[in-house]
Amino acid sequence: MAKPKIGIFDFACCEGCQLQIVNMEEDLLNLLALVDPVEWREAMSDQSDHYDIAIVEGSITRDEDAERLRKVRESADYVIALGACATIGGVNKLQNNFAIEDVQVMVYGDAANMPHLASTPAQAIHEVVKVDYMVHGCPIDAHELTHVVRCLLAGKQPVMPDYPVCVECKMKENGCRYEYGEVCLGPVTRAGCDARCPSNGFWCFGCRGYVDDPNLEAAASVMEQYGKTLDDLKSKMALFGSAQEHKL
Amino acid sequence: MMSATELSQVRDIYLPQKATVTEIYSMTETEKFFRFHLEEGEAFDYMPGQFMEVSVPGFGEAPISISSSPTRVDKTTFEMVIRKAGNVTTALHALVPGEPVGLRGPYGTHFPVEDAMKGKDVVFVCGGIGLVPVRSAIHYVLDNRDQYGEVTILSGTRSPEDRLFTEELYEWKTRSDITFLETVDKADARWGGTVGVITTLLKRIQINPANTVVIVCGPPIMYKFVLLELRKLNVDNSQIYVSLERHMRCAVGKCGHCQINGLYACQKGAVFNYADIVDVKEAI
Amino acid sequence: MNIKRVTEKEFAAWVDALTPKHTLYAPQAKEDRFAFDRLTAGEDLRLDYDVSILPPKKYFLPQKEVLIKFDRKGNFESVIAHEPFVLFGVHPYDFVAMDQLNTIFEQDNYDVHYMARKEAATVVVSDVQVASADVFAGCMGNATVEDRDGYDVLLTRLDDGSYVVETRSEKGEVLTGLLSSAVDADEVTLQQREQVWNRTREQLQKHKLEMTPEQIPALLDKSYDHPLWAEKAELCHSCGSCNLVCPTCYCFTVEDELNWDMETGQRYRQWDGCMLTGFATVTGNHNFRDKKEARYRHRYYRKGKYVWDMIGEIACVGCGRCISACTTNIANPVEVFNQLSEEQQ
Amino acid sequence: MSRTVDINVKHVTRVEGHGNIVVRATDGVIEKNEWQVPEAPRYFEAMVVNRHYEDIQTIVSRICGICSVTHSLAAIKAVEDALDVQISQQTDKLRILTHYGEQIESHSLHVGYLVAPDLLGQKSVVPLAASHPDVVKTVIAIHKVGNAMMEKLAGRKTHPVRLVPGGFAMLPKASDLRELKAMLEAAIPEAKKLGEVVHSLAGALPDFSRDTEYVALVDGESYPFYHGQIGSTDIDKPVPVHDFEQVANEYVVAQSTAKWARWNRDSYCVGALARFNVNGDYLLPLAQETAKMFGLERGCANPFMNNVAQVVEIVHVMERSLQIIDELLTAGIQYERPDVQAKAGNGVGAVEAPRGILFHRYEFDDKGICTRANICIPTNQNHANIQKDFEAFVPQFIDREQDEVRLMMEMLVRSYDPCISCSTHFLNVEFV
Ligand SMILES: Cc1cc2nc3c(=O)[nH]c(=O)nc-3n(C[C@H](O)[C@H](O)[C@H](O)COP(=O)(O)OP(=O)(O)OC[C@H]3O[C@@H](n4cnc5c(N)ncnc54)[C@H](O)[C@@H]3O)c2cc1C
Ligand code: SF4
Ligand code: SF4
Ligand code: SF4
Repeated sequence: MAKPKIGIFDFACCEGCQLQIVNMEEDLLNLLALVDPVEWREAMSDQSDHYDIAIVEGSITRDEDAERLRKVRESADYVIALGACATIGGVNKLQNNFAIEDVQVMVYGDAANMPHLASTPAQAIHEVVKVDYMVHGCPIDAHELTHVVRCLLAGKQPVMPDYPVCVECKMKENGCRYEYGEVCLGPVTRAGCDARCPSNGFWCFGCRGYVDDPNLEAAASVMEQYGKTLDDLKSKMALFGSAQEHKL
Repeated sequence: MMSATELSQVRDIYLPQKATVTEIYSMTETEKFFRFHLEEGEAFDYMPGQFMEVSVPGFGEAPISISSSPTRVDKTTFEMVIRKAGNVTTALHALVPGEPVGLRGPYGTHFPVEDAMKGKDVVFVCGGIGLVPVRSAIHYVLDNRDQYGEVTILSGTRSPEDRLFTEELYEWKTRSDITFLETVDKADARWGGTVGVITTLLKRIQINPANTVVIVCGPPIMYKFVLLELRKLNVDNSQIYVSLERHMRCAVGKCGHCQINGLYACQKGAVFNYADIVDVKEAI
Repeated sequence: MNIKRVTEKEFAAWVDALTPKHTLYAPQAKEDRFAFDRLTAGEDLRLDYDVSILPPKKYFLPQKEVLIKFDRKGNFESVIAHEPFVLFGVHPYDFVAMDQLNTIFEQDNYDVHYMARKEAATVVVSDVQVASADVFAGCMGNATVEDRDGYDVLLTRLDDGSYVVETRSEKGEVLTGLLSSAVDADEVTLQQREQVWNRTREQLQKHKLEMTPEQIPALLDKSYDHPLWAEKAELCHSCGSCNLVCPTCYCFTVEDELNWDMETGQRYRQWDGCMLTGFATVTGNHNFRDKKEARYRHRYYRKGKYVWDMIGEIACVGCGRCISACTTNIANPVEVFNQLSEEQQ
Repeated sequence: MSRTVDINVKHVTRVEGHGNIVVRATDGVIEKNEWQVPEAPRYFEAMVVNRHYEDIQTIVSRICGICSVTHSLAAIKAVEDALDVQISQQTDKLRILTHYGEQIESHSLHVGYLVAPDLLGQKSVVPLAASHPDVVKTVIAIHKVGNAMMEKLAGRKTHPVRLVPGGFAMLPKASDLRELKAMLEAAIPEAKKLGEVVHSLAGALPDFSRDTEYVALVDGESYPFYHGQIGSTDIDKPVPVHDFEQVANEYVVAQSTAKWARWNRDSYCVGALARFNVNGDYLLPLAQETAKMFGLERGCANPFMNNVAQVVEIVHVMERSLQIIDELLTAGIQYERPDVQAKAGNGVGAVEAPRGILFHRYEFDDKGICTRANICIPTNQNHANIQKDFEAFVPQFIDREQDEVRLMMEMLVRSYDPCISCSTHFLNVEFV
């Protein structure tokens, strides 16, 4: 691919994943040597109507956003979902635990019915359009994004790990959070983050989504042994788990 | 303790040698034929049934069987047939003549063309891409035809379009000093031959079990059925050789991926005497 | 070669003298656990560690290691590290494990990447001062290593805080040469050391193996179809923690990566684990060990039989790391072997 | 022939989140002149309901990637307030240091990546990197220090994980602090350089002033970001943070998914310029010097000077960070683990986000489960002020070229460093 045109788009999210691109500092210049950003609202004023690669951040929470996303999809050869909001719905899906009308009243009170506040349950990008590649994480790791971009440029399929975070956590030589009496989602969460949270003394809250075949029963069965309850586990899984805790 | 200079003399088992693609063409929709030529350095001594690690820099390495026979090409040339399956093989398919690859090897055991097969009747049973490594042994045997007894080649593919080396198949078919039988799982309008899985061919041949060596190579599911048929034909397990594929990352007995129970397939295989693995539970 | 008795103070001064001269990797506190890390100040040394989170094998077989540099024109070049370093304070069971890996990486196909590190290392073994919660090296015959070879210095702390420092090789002498002022160990000292060893062998049995280690291969020979594998594996996350913390595990994967220039890159190897779901998967998604119980069983066979068949050693040294690492509590080798043996009778 | 101006900037670029500018005028008569916020609404106050106290900061950090440390800290302070948790001095200092990291990161991002292109006549930092590589390198050097502080202290650049109720999930090592110290020392000259660049371009900032109320945290002895009560240029006696709802009177307007706020006047302003106007006397020497260089004095009512105040603040927090690091190194890092017990309670946390004062309030039941939340965000507090600025600013140059009008208005919006995705949720709605 000759210097591909890249567009970066954001939907409901904190824009922290885009920020990781800016945070690449000098490496950003390396990236710019390989790709040609033609649209990136947060950082530049230009716009375009074709993209070799569209990088999409955020969840879809309104019909008009779904429409905008479809347009992006139509104008792009590859779509990369960037970060947890885009790949699994992220924290946005917490709102799906409530009826949308209730959430609106909770937040906007009497104004909840104003038309411009209309919204739908949060969806990940792939629930609306076809996604070619996912860069997981909340926020993403810029190295992973650039790895994916470099692979795509080389014509190589980037390999996404399907083993749990524990693998990387062990390699980082951490004491396991369970030994501290905490509930960690590492054993069921897809690796690729270098176990960032456990390596900083914090349990894994599952921002990369689950491995293909998570053993949730195993996770549940050991709660008592650590002085925890099933509800403790469920409440951790609820944070990024796209309501998968309901499977337990 | 070895000094730095001493260590630098030691051969790095992971270091590929540069080679060039000298020929490449499509054989089927998913398989391409390759001829690689070693650029410099030593020639690799190899025997039929062995494999090499083929590198495309940036994409990785894959174990690939040598399909040519040392009786036909010099030891700096290797013919291979590669199925497009993932990153490395897709990158290989994208190469054009003159482009570089890396080669290291040869690795693994080989078909007993120089020992157990000598003087015996030989039956080759090949399923699909399993023909690729066996072709090396077939060439070897045909080039030393007088040293073996009856030679029978059985080949099965999914469909007529999946047939590899069609010209050679035609040549084998027309040779009078060997028996060649072929079948496809699913025929098309032009196919006039046998239809059915490979075991149907086994039922059609006569063998002298005491004096026959059987070589089996094909996809994982093929082995069970073929071996069952061979048992019916009273072929002793020690007369049967199978070539088994496993996930490999190093091909030098370290990485652990290819282990079949305790056996490293890259070292004790890929060609196994069936008697040695009949009790190895993960083998077949 | 020589055995010295070194006072606590002399010992500390010795370590202080070593740190600026050598690249030392030694056990240190990591939060409230212990890990081997570069030692820059003698006061950070913690020879009273119970167990390091990862075994010191990481210095011979790093978590991720570049093997080859390449460019896309087909030039390949080996990357081999051989900067000398001192592995200081290795526990006996970890030394036994290292020794095993040395054999495996040396024999058949000499792995120059591993061996270069091994050759560059000076290994200082330190007898265990504090037993970890799950250690059972005492049952495996690996609580002490006085009758083994292959390391350079052996440290044993006596009850009064002084150390017996035994130099076992020329490499070791380079380090212990700085201890010239210390006295040679007398008969009494050696007896005291003997007592420490006896005690250690007793203490490092937090789990009790109901057989001798040499009986394990035969036991496994008979246990392939035992229901235990499926029962235990039910709770397995396929998380590989038990593999990754194990001093005798050495499986790895190899990958290529391209640099920013898209022209050059490197081939690296990285730890892998046979407990991970895709470990034995080949093209076409055929997984030769697709059931959890098959992977679970494989690990125990690796530990108790396959390596034994290869080099005549049990590939479990009794460090107990896998026991603590497994969040669902199913990775205890002693429990598995005992249960298999009970149910054989 | 009548002359019309018809500006419809859908989604102002180079700001965080989605905001629109709509101006319509015929022959100099302004018919419409609006700052609109159409960002997709997010429902954080609902999302934290039913969640455990120890998960609150993890959730609300995701309100905003650019000020995730600030949101985490506000939430943690509120939780600790509700649960009566005492924290150590070490924790306090480390948190302030982390928070400074975010001020440096966010301010340099804003001034360097988002505003500098305007001042240097470029459309974004991408061509700027080619046209003014030195400027971009300076910005990167400063930006990196801010990120390094957050990464070393909070575990990550964005969405901290070490910041938890009761203290730190993991403590930095002394060597980490020494590394940061060296980085900061090297960065102060870079910060001065940035000040000089901005100063040389300050002439490009429009000369526009509109008197308004400025609101910031005050403690009467320093230039606070993390502690303090609510102060204002309009009143003398500060208001306790527990009463923040009396200050930030929020109301919904049709042009925005985010709400507006007012206190002693129709609108008020928060952010770097507000902090400077309220606390400017407490700046450390180097920062004082920097302010002087720009001629920035308390009482400045030019919103464009917010960019300058940000540069001054970068210098101030760098100076202060060095002092704190020395204090921590002298005392030595003590190993401690957070100790928090669940109980029922209601707590408030107030901290200064880079773009202004931020309030979080939570209520917990006796199991530590959140039952109610209220979050009041700086950009919300500024929206009304931006609209009032529009109303005063636009008539002054409505007869100019439309493109020029549009650029000036975009620059005005950008000068506030609005964080729009933050601002799309609130409680206690009141209709106008
Ligand atoms: C001894 C031996 C001889 C072989 N001979 C031939 C041959 O002559 N022609 C031919 O086309 N293929 C042959 N193969 C298979 C070939 O090696 C694989 O198809 C190839 O490695 C896939 O690599 P890839 O990078 O293209 O796919 P990848 O992208 O690596 O992988 C596709 C999938 O296959 C798995 N995989 C990885 N490595 C291997 C591996 N070594 N073997 C099987 N699966 C793997 C991956 O985990 C993944 O799930 C042989 C394999 C072995 C072990
Ligand atoms: S801390 Fe979490 S990720 Fe790490 S090993 Fe333990 S369970 Fe796995
Ligand atoms: S199997 Fe477990 S106890 Fe044995 S050596 Fe490995 S980690 Fe240690
Ligand atoms: S540590 Fe436990 S759960 Fe993880 S793979 Fe090993 S046995 Fe399974």
